[in-house]
Amino acid sequence: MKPRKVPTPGWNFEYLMWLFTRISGAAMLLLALIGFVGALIMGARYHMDLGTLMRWTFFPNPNHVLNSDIPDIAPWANAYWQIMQLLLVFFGATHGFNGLRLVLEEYIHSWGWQLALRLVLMILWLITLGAGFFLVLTS
Amino acid sequence: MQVTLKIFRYNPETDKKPHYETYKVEAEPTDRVLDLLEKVKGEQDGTLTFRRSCAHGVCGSDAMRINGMNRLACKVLVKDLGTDHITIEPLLGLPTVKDLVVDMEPFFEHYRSVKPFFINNDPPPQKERLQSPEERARFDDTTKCILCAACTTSCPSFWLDGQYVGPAAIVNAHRFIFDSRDQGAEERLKILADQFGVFRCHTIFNCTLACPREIQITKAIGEVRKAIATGRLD
Amino acid sequence: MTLPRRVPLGAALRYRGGGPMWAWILHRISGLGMILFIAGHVLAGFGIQQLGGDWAIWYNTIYESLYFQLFIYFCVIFHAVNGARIIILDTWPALIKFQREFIWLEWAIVLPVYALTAWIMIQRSLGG
Amino acid sequence: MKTHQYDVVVVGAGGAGLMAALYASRRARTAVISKLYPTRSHTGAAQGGIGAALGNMEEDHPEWHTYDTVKGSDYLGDQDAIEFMCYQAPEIVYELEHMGLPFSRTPEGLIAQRPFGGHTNNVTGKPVRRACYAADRTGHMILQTLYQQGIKHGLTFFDEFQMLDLIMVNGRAAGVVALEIATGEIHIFHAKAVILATGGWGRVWEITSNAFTLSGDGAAIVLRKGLPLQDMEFYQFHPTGIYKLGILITEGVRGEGGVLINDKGERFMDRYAPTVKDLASRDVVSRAIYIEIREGRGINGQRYVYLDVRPETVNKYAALDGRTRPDGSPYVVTAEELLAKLPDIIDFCRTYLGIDPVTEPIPVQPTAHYAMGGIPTNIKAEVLADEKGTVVPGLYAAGETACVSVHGANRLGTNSLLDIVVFGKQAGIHAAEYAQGADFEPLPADAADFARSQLEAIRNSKGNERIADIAAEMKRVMMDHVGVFRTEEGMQQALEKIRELKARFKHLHIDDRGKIFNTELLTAWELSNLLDLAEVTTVSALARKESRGAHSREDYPKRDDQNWLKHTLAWMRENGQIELRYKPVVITKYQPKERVY
Ligand SMILES: Cc1cc2nc3c(=O)[nH]c(=O)nc-3n(C[C@H](O)[C@H](O)[C@H](O)COP(=O)(O)OP(=O)(O)OC[C@H]3O[C@@H](n4cnc5c(N)ncnc54)[C@H](O)[C@@H]3O)c2cc1C
Ligand code: HEM
Ligand code: SF4
Ligand code: F3S
Ligand code: FES
Repeated sequence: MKPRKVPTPGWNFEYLMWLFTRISGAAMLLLALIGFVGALIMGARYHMDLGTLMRWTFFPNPNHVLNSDIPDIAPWANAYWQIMQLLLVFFGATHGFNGLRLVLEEYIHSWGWQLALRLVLMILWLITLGAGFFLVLTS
Repeated sequence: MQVTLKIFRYNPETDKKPHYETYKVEAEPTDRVLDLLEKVKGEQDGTLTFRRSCAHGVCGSDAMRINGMNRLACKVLVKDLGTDHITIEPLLGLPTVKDLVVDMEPFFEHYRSVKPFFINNDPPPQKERLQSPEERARFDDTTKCILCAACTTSCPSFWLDGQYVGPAAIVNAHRFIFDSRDQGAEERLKILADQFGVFRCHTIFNCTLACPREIQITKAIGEVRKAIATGRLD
Repeated sequence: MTLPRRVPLGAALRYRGGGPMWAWILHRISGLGMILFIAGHVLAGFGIQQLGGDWAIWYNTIYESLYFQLFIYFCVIFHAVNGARIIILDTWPALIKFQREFIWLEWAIVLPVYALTAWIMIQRSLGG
Repeated sequence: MKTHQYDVVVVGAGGAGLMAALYASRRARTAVISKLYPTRSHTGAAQGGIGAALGNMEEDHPEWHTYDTVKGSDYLGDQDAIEFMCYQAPEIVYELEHMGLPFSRTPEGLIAQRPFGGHTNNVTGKPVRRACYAADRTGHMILQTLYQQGIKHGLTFFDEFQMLDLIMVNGRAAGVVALEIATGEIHIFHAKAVILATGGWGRVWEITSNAFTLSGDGAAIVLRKGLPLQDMEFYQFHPTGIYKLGILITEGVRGEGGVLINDKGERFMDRYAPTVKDLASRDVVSRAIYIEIREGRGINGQRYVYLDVRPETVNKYAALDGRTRPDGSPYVVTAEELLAKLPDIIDFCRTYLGIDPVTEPIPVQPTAHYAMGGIPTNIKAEVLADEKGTVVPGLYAAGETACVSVHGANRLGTNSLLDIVVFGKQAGIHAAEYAQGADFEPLPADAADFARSQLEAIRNSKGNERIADIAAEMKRVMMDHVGVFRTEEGMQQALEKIRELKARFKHLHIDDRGKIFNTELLTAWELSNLLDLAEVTTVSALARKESRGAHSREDYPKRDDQNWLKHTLAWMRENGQIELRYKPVVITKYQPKERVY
């Protein structure tokens, strides 16, 4: 008997976005965990309130935790945390906008509108990414 | 005991809008809900319209919403519901034709779209194609489907967008994709990887809870998705 | 002549699905909540920093309010835990036979964590 | 009114109809009309298996299958037809397998087989494993597989179209009149050949394994067209239906070792069929249960006995019988094994009885199950017009509605699924062949008038007779007097009752006078079919003064080959009178002898 054929995982948009959603979800969990632990190690328990802790967890940027009473935040602004932030921004924005697309497409059934929607979301996504990256890199 | 039935009614020839009607019937705790419907139709109101055939859960005619959940009327006993107030409504997400009867065409269209038939273009042997009991067991669960539509019409994803092929179609594709004798897995997986295929499933489980054949539908969908993602059947 | 197939929201919500159906609804709400919050937040941050727009400050005051914060924390915690559940089930379909247990486990994680968070937040906000 | 034209029109989409359509469509434009979505046909309810002497488990031969079927039929089956079917069996089972049917498998990967009542090793007389099965869902798998093939080959389906009448022109079939249930519109299907595969009519009786929709439409329509029905007195009662509900518990349960137990805890089949015991043929077992009940040995004096398939009971009696596995080891079952082989049965018991068959016995009683009689046909599935074998050109019948006759006075389990695929295939092949050489008969202008007038009469009927009441009275009287045991007096009573009900039928109370999905109207129309069939059954049974197979008369307890080794043909004349004539049984190899199990 011939071996049964299965398509090799292809460049199918729906499949890739589905996969990306899972991977980015898992990645964000991991990044958040690292950020959270990182913040604690750095003394967040004594110097930050919960909101600030969370801000650090999800966006480990010294500017972002300005209103904490950490004495000296300058050393935190290193490349390591910047990469963490970039990844988080990228995953979060992409995962989120794709999620938004999925949700809206379930309500919009005409092709034309779906296309328009994708364009609008794409633009918003790029702007958000741009703004996010800008914030990370300039602070 | 006396049971109160609240039934969704809609007659396209006379009604602009659907309404509910209430009937009281005498029932045994072991009566099927289908028996009560027959009783109402036979004794009180001959216009009440619903589908039924086998009366024991093997033909898939009488899927409907019973107390808010998709069930086969012939497979729910009064005592299983734990109340003497029973609300009966048609399936969601398919057009209602009359009372509890819905138009099944969109459902079967999706079913047909996944090539739900055996594909093997090799010349068959003299006798049977061999298959081990383990290979046979691999897809046993999904061979049980009776196309009652309880699953697809319980799926919020399908409610939102009727273009989603729905769990029943995926179940029937699964039945062949995992059959060791079949060679059509590639075609089917391509169809199911499409925008309205398996990735529309959000693991909501309503389908699995509704299936009167107790098919592990969400699991089957997961296995199909995994086959698409990994390019392997195991 | 037939009734349309569209499912009204009321009917959809009255459907007696199981725990996973509610989890999905919350997942959707929380996902949307977060993306709107974060996109807004990033844009507002950018706005304050670069443009100094009033709208950005106005937006900031809304989401810094306690109620909004409480909502967003719920979104984050629930979405993360539920997302993890979905990823696990999608990766290992064989585990689906424990789906009920997964739902229990999920709430067993979400509720205490959220309760603690909310408690701390309310304490802090009362304390000033 | 819409008119369609097809070379071949198949009515019914159960196993027989679908098989016929698959074959007809290879050579002719074919349409299938069915009042149910095809997958809801009652073929899907069949559980136990399809008989074929594959010999996958142990020695077996089509010849043995032939002999068992002849014997099972109480020598009323036509032996040429039986031989044809049993020799076709292995080939057609392989054909189904090649279509993808998921049979259960042996460890070697072959199609698995189990024992069934009446199927024996002709040398030893012991049960032989001949029923090819897919768990206890064999019919479901056959129906699904054939429907899937129908989709694959692009068959044209008219789903939820109910045939109301057959169009006959110059003594030939010219099409059918059907109602589109969803709209209430009448359609005419103009055809060169018509295949009827509309299934049985178990709904004549109160306790039945049959679906609500099995109302014998095809047979009743043929009867009204002035054509005869054959052997209507032979109606099979399956011994094990769930008490009161009639839901079938497959013979496969006894095949796996289940035994029948009376109130005293006796395995009473020992007394009635000392060799094969619980696996004797159905008429024998049904009568045994009836006698036990009548003699007060029903459970707690009620009208049922126990079917016991608890592993401990199975193993105890298997040891007493000396039953062994194919490898010679003693036959021992476990609860898990039963769960795997009989999942649906166990589910039925849990759902409807709230009991678990592996820990509790199942209350059962005989249930009306299968029509051995029906529209007379020959081996090519051509419908016959009289006792001389005159063929009705262009008209074919197959499946339970037809009578070839391979089942004679009593059908063996697993032979019906075989019958529907074998003769469904024949019908398809021959109808297509006929259609290729024939022209369309011109349609008469009034083709749909009779059907329409029948419906209008019901729709406009003014009275206070409830459909459900008439149906209930018919079922009760048929169950009591034209059931497992029959007497002259009882059947006379039944006949009078049915005639009274037919008169009352003219004064129906109808609530729904609409067009769209008017199931009340159709239920009433189906009831008129059931009443006609009940009457023909009773008249045929009254005339036959002997006991043979399923027809068991207390006033004539012996089989009488001298006078009654012949088929009954019954006509319904214009004035409503029923006329009976007879035709000989085809006997080739096996001379009738006494039937003991
Ligand atoms: C519970 C049960 C278990 C059984 N188990 C076994 C078994 O194990 N082995 C075995 O060999 N046999 C078994 N049998 C018997 C066997 O299943 C049936 O005899 C056989 O399936 C009949 O098939 P069919 O194609 O003739 O009719 P069906 O499958 O009954 O189909 C009838 C078709 O005709 C259509 N129809 C009817 N009237 C009309 C109309 N007026 N207009 C249009 N369409 C119409 C219906 O829609 C349906 O599609 C069992 C039967 C029952 C009830
Ligand atoms: C913390 C880690 C996160 C995990 C583990 C996670 C996981 C997931 C998963 C698995 C899905 C797919 C659900 C489905 O297919 O039904 C999903 C959807 C979604 N996520 Fe996340 N996510 C996370 C963070 C986020 C963040 C930060 C946002 C917002 C920016 C977000 C927004 C969304 C949206 C909008 C959806 C679509 C919802 C839907 O389709 O119903 N997620 N998430
Ligand atoms: S999978 Fe279950 S619920 Fe869905 S159609 Fe099949 S039997 Fe019905
Ligand atoms: S309900 Fe729907 S979303 Fe998936 S798990 Fe079932 S198909
Ligand atoms: S009537 Fe057949 S499934 Fe309920």
